[in-house]
Amino acid sequence: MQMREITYRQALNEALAEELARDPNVFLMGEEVAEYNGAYKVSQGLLERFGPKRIIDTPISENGFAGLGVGAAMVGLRPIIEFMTFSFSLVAFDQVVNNAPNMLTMSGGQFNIPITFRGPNGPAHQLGATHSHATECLYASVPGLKVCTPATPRDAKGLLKTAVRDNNPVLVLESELLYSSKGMVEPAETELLIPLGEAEVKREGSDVTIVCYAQTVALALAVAEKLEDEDISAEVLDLRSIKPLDERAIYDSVAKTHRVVIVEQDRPFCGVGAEVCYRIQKNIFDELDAPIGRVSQEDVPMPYNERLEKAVLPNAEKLIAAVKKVCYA
Amino acid sequence: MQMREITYRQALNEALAEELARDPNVFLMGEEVAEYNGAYKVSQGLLERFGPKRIIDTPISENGFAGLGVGAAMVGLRPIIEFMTFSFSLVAFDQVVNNAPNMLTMSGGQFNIPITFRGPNGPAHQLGATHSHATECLYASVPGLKVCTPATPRDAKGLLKTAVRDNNPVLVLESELLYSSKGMVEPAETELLIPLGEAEVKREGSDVTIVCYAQTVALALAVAEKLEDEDISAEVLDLRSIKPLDERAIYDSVAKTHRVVIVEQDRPFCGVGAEVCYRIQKNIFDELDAPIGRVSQEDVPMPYNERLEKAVLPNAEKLIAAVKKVCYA
Amino acid sequence: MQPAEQRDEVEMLWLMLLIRRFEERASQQYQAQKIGGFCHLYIGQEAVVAGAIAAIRFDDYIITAYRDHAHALARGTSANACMAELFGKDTGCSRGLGGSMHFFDKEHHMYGGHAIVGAHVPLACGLAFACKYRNEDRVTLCFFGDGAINQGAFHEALNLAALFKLPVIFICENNLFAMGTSVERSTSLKQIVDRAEGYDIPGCVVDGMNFRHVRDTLSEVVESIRKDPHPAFVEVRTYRYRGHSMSDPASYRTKEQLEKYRLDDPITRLRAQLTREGKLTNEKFDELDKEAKRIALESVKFAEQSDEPPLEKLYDYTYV
Amino acid sequence: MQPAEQRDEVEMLWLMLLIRRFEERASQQYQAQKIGGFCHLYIGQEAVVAGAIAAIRFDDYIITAYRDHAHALARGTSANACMAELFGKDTGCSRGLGGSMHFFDKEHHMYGGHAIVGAHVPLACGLAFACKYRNEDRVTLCFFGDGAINQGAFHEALNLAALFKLPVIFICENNLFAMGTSVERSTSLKQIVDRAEGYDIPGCVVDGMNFRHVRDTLSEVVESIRKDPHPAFVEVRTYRYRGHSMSDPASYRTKEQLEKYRLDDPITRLRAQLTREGKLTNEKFDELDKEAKRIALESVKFAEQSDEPPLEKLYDYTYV
Ligand SMILES: Cc1ncc(C[n+]2csc(CCOP(=O)(O)OP(=O)(O)O)c2C)c(N)n1
Ligand SMILES: Cc1ncc(C[n+]2csc(CCOP(=O)(O)OP(=O)(O)O)c2C)c(N)n1
Ligand SMILES: [Mg+2]
Ligand SMILES: [Mg+2]
Repeated sequence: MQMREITYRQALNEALAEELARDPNVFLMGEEVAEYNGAYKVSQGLLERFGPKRIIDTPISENGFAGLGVGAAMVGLRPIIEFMTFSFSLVAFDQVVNNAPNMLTMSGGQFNIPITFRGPNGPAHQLGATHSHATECLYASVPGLKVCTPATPRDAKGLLKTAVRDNNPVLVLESELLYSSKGMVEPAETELLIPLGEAEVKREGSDVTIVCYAQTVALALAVAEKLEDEDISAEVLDLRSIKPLDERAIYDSVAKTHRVVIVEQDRPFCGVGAEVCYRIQKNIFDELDAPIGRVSQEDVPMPYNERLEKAVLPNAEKLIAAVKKVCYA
Repeated sequence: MQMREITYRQALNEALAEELARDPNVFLMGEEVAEYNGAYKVSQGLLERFGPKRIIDTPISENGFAGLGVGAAMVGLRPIIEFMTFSFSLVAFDQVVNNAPNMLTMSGGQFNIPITFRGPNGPAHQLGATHSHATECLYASVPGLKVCTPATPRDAKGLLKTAVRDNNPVLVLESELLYSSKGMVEPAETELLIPLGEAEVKREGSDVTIVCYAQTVALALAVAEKLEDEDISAEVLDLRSIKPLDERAIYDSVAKTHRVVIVEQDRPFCGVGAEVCYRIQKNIFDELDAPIGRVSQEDVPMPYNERLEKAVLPNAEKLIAAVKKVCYA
Repeated sequence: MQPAEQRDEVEMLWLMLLIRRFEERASQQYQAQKIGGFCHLYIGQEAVVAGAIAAIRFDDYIITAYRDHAHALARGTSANACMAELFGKDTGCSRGLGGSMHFFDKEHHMYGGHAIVGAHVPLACGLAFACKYRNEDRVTLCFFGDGAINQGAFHEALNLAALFKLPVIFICENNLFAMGTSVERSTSLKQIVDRAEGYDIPGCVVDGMNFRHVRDTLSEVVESIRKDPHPAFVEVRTYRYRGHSMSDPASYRTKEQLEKYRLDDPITRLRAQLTREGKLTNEKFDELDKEAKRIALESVKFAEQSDEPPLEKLYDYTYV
Repeated sequence: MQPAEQRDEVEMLWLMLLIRRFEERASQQYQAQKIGGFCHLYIGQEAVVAGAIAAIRFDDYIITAYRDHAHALARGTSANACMAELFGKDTGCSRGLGGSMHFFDKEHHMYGGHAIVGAHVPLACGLAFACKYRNEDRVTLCFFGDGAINQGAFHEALNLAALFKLPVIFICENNLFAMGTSVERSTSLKQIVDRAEGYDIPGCVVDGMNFRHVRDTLSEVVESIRKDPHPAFVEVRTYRYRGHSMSDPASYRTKEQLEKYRLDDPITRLRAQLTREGKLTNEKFDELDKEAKRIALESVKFAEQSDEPPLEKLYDYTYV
């Protein structure tokens, strides 16, 4: 099987095209997804190929079209709802956290909701406080939703395709900063499905586990390289899915390294890192040789100024310091 | 100073009345707060006393009137916005998490937002999945907000009064199930202000710390009594505020007991318990003689059936089991 | 499928009786604490759902808010399944997991039972969207209260429906109050139906105490939509005799107002019409009422005797 | 305070020039990567904000969306503070923390600069509510785009404003597009202004390429509101010459359409009017334009030379 190098954007585009071609119940809806080919060009060419019945532009009514998607899913369509960014999903919050995930329970099992919500999530570059929300912890906290956060083109394609086929509501949290990044992916004809709830060791190591996802994967890999120089062998574990969470993979790695740092793109308070930490200490306390470290955003609204924005975000310096702290603890 | 026994509802009512009387910039707005005297009668008598200019009924437009409150706060009014329940705040989520807390940063310090959002939060009794949201972890995760969760009439009065005087957005998460509960409170004329960010030891103990808040405080106290019979001395620490979090009080207690169980009314995933756990293990790892335990809701949408609802919620049995687990670890 | 004109009026009268008797029993059982949570009764508004149902086909879709017992019964959900749901039993229409506010019945095309005000209006657009997507000529009826029209979700949904020409009828059950808030205090309009103009959606007003008026108007609207899909808005003027929910004494309205509407009772009115026209005798009416009462009473027994949803299934309804 | 009629038209022409020259510089600096994030230019729409400002008092309130540079300049925020904000500098109108989409200037009653579409419309109600609460006769001007009228927040705000009779003017800057979506594809109405009817809010349409038309119409509306507080809705027909943001090639519209509007340029038009009436010479115009260019250029120097917000202050803006 000949792998090819494609962008994260292209990988998503392929996933959409393949699922649209496979199943006539799948449609894509959102702001600027059709005629404009997507604000970030993820849906490039889809209108031309699948027509306006299945690639649908909407007004700026996130709550309305998210809800429309949930309703359509009640009767068996498989909507893919694009949020131009997940910062804008906050105006549709009720539809995403109430109608999508509760319907199955409230109807006593009659209505499952096979919907995919997707779009870029998390801080991009100098977009300011309203446009930089990392929503993974908000959504992962809600029972009934699934949340995944692909970091590479291959994961982007494989997770999005799986999400569309899942019979539950799934959020695919992409990343604007990754859209143009490249990576090796199986040929277009191959059915690339990556299960939700499977983390991946992106780099093996023996001294410390760095748990990461989405934007922080590349950071973790770069830091792991640097740490080699100081004779610290870091294992980089990419969660890929936040919910379901691959506890097994986490415990296996920690049982090997006995030290953990979580590096996340969201806010610290009640974030993904906190949850991962709880589970590790709860279930393999005795494996831990040091307290678990965490590198998150600073707990402040995102400033526009570039230097301050950098200071808010996780970075190599902070991650290295955190790793060293757990290693020399 | 002669303490009196009053209900949690009455305590909130007094707090509102006192702050309305003290400062003409304070007003109360929400659904049914005026002519109906509040869906849960918290605002009983306020319309009569303060008139329709300051006690204001609204249509069912949470996003609209929450935003109206934020705008009024930009120019120095001090709105108290009642959500009939915080489950309904989810349709106003964007106003609460974007406009209220980001304004100060985005304006470079020009606009602080002295607003209070209040109302019952968390599961009540058989209200089903849409009406049982515990929102504390969602809101505490957002920088710029403050979140408190009074468990007793005294805390309800003292925290609400403090919230109204705070120059930042504060959420006072009350509890429907506590409205009719009673407790001792200072006389009405006394200025009862309880600072945000101060936990309270509601019961002293030496073997284990039970961290709790809101609805779980009474549960923790009851369990602590029962545990006496088994010679386990439990300290009950009521967080009172989720954000700011009183880390000092937590560490002091844990340094004494070396064992912790967190019992929370919200969902487990990225919940308050996860955050508290992260901080304890991070900062006083060596004090811990056992992994930290956590009792939360089960991670499922809330079912209507009473027996299933009980099975989802934290209860004495689960808490006792968790305490025993950390004690005999 | 029966065309609308031919839905038997006596049958529809019987449906209205069933709804009323069922809810009277529900009220009683709520007071006896056999039913938990919130419980909102429809008594007084029966002609709205009965008239609407008489105007559509069985395979059309309906969706409503939390005041939903009547909608399920009208759709054909059994009184047993409805009462069992209120009791939180496994035999309930939502297996005891939904409760009064969250009735669902897929088989009978009843898509809920939704308790966040206004939040189901976009769902209705989704149902209608699916029909159009599949080239089906079904219509979707979306019921909501006068209070719901001030929610953002309502607004976004109406605009989407108009823009996408969705076959959905927005039926505002204007019972003059949203809890204790009268329409004048919640909406800036003289007439609710005028709001439809803001979306170029055709609208009309119907007397909700008159079964025939509801049915006939809706039949026309349905016919027009089946020919050429588009949304429509119907403001139905009606009244609830009881408080907003079981815990509401409804002291915000006058005895006179209530009496006025009681005199205009939809059941009495249809009965009188049918009797006058020789289609119904007093004996037949009494028989119908007795039957409705019997079914309502039996539903209580059924509910009492049903099993609760098993504890082991607690985790079975979060994901499929 | 100067009554509206007397705001000097030459001064207002100069303001429009300043806005245009400032944004041309901003565009250039953005391309030179001195400015980060998103950046939305107002070029072509200058007569809207200039006309509106000419109709109000200094102590009235204004609030707008993310296409906000012009609104700050019109309010009196210095070009230096505006450019410094784009550069993310501590001397910026939001101390470099807000950026292009989040301009604020309390001193000049400019209440932002808001980047979530529609979400500032309820804030405008809050500003107006406060004025009424304090018995002040200020009006609040709330600017937003044609895309914003399909948001739930917009709807809830308009109903609240009408119900509470708030002194707020909703100014829809209809530039025919929301990003790449034309108004016909986003709104089910023939005319945007008709949506105001759905709230019983008086509305009117204004030619946004004509400074005098904007000013005169708004002056009347403002006068009526000062006498007796109420909301009003003004649809202003205008056009943006540039793409939605700096990264948008705007290929969704025709060259012809753009040319048509360019020929109707608001600056050229006001200039011609004033020249015809003998109130402006070509020399004076050139002088004004030179001055506008100088100020714009200087603002770049100022921004370049300003300090960044200090790192130590990172935590100072989360809570007071
Ligand atoms: C978003 C939201 N806000 C508030 C509530 C609480 N609530 C439930 S019903 C209701 C009144 C609704 O009135 P209306 O729409 O007229 O329907 P009716 O009860 O008259 O049938 C309110 C305020 C809710 N369920 N959802
Ligand atoms: C809730 C929300 N959804 C989407 C966006 C992304 N977005 C920013 S501007 C814009 C178009 C707005 O168009 P319009 O209101 O007409 O204003 P204009 O840009 O023409 O001035 C969109 C979709 C956003 N900022 N907020
Ligand atoms: Mg009503
Ligand atoms: Mg526009």
